[in-house]
Amino acid sequence: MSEQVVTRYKVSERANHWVTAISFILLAASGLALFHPAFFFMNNLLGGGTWSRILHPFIGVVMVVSFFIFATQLWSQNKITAADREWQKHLGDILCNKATQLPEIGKYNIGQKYLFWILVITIALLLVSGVVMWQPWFTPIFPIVLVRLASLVHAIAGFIAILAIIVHIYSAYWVKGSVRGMTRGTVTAAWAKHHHPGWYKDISKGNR
Amino acid sequence: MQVTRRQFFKICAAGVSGSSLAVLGFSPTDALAEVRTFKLARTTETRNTCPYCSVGCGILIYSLGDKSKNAPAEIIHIEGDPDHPVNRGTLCPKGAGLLDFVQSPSRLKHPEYRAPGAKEWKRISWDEAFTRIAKLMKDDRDKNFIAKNDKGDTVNRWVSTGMLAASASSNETGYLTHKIARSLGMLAFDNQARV
Amino acid sequence: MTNHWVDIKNTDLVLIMGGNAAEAHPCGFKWVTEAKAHRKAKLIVVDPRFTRSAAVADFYAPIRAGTDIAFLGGLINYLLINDKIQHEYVKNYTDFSFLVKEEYGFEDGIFTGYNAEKRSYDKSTWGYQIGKDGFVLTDPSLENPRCVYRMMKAHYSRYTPDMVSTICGTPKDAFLKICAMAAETSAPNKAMTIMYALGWTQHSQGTQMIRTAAMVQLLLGNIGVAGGGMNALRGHSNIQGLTDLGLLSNLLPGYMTLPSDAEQDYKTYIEKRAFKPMRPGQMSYWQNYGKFFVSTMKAWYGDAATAENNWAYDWLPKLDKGYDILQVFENMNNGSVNGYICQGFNPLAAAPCKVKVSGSLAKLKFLVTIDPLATETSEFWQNHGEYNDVDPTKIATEVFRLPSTCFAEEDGSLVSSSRVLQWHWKAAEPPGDALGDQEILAGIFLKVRELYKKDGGAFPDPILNLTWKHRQPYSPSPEELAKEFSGRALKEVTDPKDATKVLVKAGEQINGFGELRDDGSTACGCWIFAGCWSEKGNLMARRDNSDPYGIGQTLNWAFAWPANRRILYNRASCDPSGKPYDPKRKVIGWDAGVGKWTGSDIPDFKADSAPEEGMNPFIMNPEGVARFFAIDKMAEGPFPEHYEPMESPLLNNPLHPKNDQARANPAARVFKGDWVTFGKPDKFPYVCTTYRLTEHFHFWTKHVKTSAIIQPEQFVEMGEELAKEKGIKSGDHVRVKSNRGFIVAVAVVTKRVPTLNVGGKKVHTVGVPIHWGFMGLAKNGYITNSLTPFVGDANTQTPEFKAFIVNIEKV
Amino acid sequence: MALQSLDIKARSATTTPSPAVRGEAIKVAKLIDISKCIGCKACQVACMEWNDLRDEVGTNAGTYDNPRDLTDQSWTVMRFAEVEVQAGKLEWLIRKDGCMHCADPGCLKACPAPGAIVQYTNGIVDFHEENCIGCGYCITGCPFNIPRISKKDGKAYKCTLCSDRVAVGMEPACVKTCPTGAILFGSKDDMIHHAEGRITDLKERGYQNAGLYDPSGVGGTHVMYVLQHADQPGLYNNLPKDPHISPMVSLWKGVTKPLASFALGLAVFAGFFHYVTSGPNEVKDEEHTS
Repeated sequence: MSEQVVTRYKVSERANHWVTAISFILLAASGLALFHPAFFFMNNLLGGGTWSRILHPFIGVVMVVSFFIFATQLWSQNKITAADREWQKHLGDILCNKATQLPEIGKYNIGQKYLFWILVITIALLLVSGVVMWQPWFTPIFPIVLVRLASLVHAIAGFIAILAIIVHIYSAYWVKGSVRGMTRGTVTAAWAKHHHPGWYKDISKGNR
Repeated sequence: MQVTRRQFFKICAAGVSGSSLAVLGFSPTDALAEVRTFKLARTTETRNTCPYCSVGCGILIYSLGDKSKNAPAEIIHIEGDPDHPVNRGTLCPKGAGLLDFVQSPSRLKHPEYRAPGAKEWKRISWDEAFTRIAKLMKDDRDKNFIAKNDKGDTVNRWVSTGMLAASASSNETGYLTHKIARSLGMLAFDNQARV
Repeated sequence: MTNHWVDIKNTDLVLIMGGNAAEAHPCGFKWVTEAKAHRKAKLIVVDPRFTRSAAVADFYAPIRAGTDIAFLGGLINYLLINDKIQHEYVKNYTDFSFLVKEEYGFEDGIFTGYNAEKRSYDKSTWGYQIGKDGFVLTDPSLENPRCVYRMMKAHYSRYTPDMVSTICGTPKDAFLKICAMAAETSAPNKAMTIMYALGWTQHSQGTQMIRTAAMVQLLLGNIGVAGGGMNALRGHSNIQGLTDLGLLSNLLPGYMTLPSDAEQDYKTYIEKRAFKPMRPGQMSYWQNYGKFFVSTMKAWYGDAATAENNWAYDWLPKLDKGYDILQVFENMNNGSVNGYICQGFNPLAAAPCKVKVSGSLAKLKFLVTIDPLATETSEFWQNHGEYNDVDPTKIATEVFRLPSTCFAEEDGSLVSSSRVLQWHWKAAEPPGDALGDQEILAGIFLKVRELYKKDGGAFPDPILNLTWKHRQPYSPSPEELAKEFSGRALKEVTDPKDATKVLVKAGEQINGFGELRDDGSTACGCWIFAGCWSEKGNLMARRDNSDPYGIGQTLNWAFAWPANRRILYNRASCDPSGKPYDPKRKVIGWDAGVGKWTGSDIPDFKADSAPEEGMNPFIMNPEGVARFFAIDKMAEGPFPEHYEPMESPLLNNPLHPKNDQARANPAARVFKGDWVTFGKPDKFPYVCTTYRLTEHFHFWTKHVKTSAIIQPEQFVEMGEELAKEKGIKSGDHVRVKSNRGFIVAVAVVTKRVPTLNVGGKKVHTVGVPIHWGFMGLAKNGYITNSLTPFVGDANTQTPEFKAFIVNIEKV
Repeated sequence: MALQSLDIKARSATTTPSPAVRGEAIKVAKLIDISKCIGCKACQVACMEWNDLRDEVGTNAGTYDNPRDLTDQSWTVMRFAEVEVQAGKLEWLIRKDGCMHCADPGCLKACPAPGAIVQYTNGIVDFHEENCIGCGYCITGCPFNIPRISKKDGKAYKCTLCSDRVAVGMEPACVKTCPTGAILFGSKDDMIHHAEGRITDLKERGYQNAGLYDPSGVGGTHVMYVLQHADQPGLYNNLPKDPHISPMVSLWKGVTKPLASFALGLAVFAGFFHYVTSGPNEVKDEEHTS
């Protein structure tokens, strides 16, 4: 019996996601390497400390570009609705795999939307603060106080982003059947009906 | 691709142990620090005096090599002579930069000649230079030497060629210069005492 | 320097005036900071600019450039009026009590005997009254109105604090404060040192500025004592040595002088210089002139100098006038000079009025430069754009540029400002084909000699007979030359008191000038250096820096002339009975037990002359004492008088407002064509002064990367008030113009160049450092001497670089 | 030169203690007596000469300050200030600027590259460019704005206090050359003692507020100043009155670092435990079939 599948992400969306994701991993690794000596070994991913320092900002630019293209594609679907808030009240049950009576949510649940907005904000902050910290090109232009502030902001924003991404990755892993949405672009209809009934309804209508 | 529960455990365990080792400082790029190698260790030290002003500071010149036949000395560093009673090892900004005087790109390396009306220098040999200068000097001296003045007094002077002597040259050079200048009858003879 | 660098640590008060020791001689200036640290000494700086010396001074006072005689004359007046003088010292060791000729006089700025047309004096009235015994008449009671003390007091009574302030622009209270500080050192156990340099020499009345300061020091009893003295901070590393060796137009080695045209007779030449004592019992050391002269001629001409030919006296060129650098460029400009040899000298940059120098060089037939570096002079014919805008095709001079070694590539000795001859050793070979100076000189001279030997020519005798006993004739060694000027016995030299006692054997190096003879038995190239290389070896290379008395004499470090003395006139550090004025800083003292003068230094005195014999400390003077009244030794008068610089912002001399003759130095030489090159204050209202910066040395260090980095670009300094008037901000480019040329440079607007109130008139100063040119690593710039006037000091012809007038504008 | 691990007190981006924390060694210090400084820049040249540095030949900007600022090639510069503390009494205060060798070095604290910055037991804070990655964090960490990144190799440079000379028992090049003795070098105790004598002398000469600059905010420094006006360090071209590592840097490189690392670890662990305890969130089979 062939499984009934629905398309969740177009090729362009998937490509953007993975460019962003791969960039993010490299950035997180090299960023963490500079954040705490415990992670310094992760520099080797980019060829050592100096190469990490050189490449990190360029990869950052790649990620920012791909992320914001991706983000504009998803923008309208990430507005938080009343149903989302209702859904949020059941978060405890959801986490315990016990939820039953849930409101109909659309393509994204509120957790995903939070992730979206967190990343929009943190990546914007990382961009701005990152430019200020970018040695040896831009830093000399800025007063040191600003560079210090930027370093702090960059660290905090990076921390929040990484934390969010850890939750994101785990959620993808935890919610079985999600990963294929971003790899193959399709999810099972059952998955869609179960996790995003509102969305499923919409696309079902459209299909017909 | 599905990761089994068992595989997931393994990945997490590796990650945890890796990061905890790192937290303990076990970082793969750990390198010990060392200071820069002391650059004078086996250089040759020569005592000299600063050629600039008349404080006459003692200096130590450090050159590469041990002056053995096959290793021409190259001066790599100059600093003050701590034994010298006046400067006691100190040097002013000029003295401290003496190395760059010795090694200046403006140092002249070959005798050069500029012909009348020429726009460029021409490299010549020492012998050519000495021969031509001696000829010019003798011609002028023979022509303009004043043995007696209008009154008939013996004056033996040559004032149509002059010389300015170097006040940074050694006494030995100065003495020799004076001897030669006066033997030629020169009076138009001065040094930097005034400027 | 009468004293020496390290001795400055023994002082109680330092006056830096006419110099900027911290910038020009930082390592010597260290001893000022030592005196401050260990003796609680105070430092006073008087300068038109708040210099880096002033930055560490206890007290700074501004002064208008070129008015130092007024300031110091005012100080003399203060000391005399307030009786702040070292009485015993001036009474015994100076000409205080000497009587001046009745005919001598001074009226409205002019001394007796002036010839306005020749701009010179007949000095016959400038002298002491001589008694029937041939000695000077004195009045120890100091009552006689013709005694030097009273004459001097009257002369300087015009220099009141108000007058000083009117002329110098120095605030009156600042002037009086400095007077009071200096006056404290009239106490016998207090000393002040004066440190000066080109800020005094480079004026049309520079020598008299120095004299005035020396008079202050004599009044205070500060000459000859530890921590005192008149300390000329010489410029180049061996300018002292070259002066000692007599490399000036009119000198022979050891401050002997060349004969003039009139001195045809050898005997009168010697007698005129071998001064007889002018007071009873005095040494008058120049009595030995003949010994020094004959020994020099023996060193130069060896066997060819004989008693019969007056030791080759006629071979010496005789002077019809002085041929200082200004005179020579004047002659060159007139077309009477054909050849010029510049050995380590860059006159295009260093001599005044660049336009005249450049034009003069272009009239030469040949120019030879010998230098380790590519100088501006060697390329005077080359077009370097705005900085040297000439057309090479129109310049017919043949130019030779010969590369020489630098200090690091040669052995030899230099004389520091402390008069210490120090040996240095070669560390490396020179670059390329460069040769040592001695090899270059030998190369040229031996070629000339060869031509004379072969072809004959004008008076070849001195050339052919010049001693040249070098083992390598084309490379005379420094050791051989040093031994030659130190001197050796040609025959056995015996003690004059005991002919059986041999002092030096024939062929041996002599021990000192006391062993020189005028019978041809000794040869010595420079008598004041005698003994620097004796049979004990090369004393200039000694390196024992021990200082057993703790006052910094280090007698076993190298060799000081004369006779290894470190403090000149040191007999004056003791009272007439031979006891040191300050036992804590004993230089020498009379030791009756051994019948000798002993102490931390070599006595500058007859070592066994007991105080009772009455010999006085200034043994080089025939009077035995120091002179306040200069008799006939100075060109413009026996007492220094303030005259305005040749170019000044004032139209007359405030001391003699009605006498135009006494506006500027009446005896300063001005060449005919140069009067028109002087500017007037209506067009050039600002005082300009040129100077050196600590980051650079003359025109060398623009070739040195480190110096180019720390002071890269030409600039001029001006006060905030002037800058505001002219709309100039720091960093702007400005044009500075004099009547002779202009320069363009960056403006440094600073509080450090104060605007002065000179007799109710605001006077602004513009300061211009000299170090830039069109060759080297630093940013190219204009030759500062494009601005300076072609006039010099009346005695030495040192150009007036320190005070002239300019205008400025923003470009 | 031998490895210096026994002489190292602290090392950047290293979480374990260095060997030298076990005991005390003699601390060295450079004392710069501004009241004796004539601003001759001999120290700048000696530094350039010894350390083989040659900056660009610059321009004059209307001051005596050249080079105009610290660079990777200029590890020390003179900063000139004309001030009138007392009306009518001009003072030309000239401060030799360069690394202060803080006892609590902000650069070292901020540096993420292990061993790129070390502090020796004698107090010298040294950069080791072979470990430097060129991130510039040392600049943000430094309360005195000293380190500079080279445009050529992208690494950070500053005064080493001539660690190579001190290691063989010599004084730093700038100290040796200083013509007026305005720069001294010795044990920190001796330098403080010497400074006390200088301050007494300055007070006698009318500088009532003379004092030593050894700011406690950075744990004291191994380069200290004698100031004529210790009450107003700002007169000396903005020498900070009470320097300390910026709170932003302390926050970022202080407690944040381990806490945030811990939080990230915790997040991973939380996921792991959640998975273990709650199991995956799967769509039930019946939903597939329905």
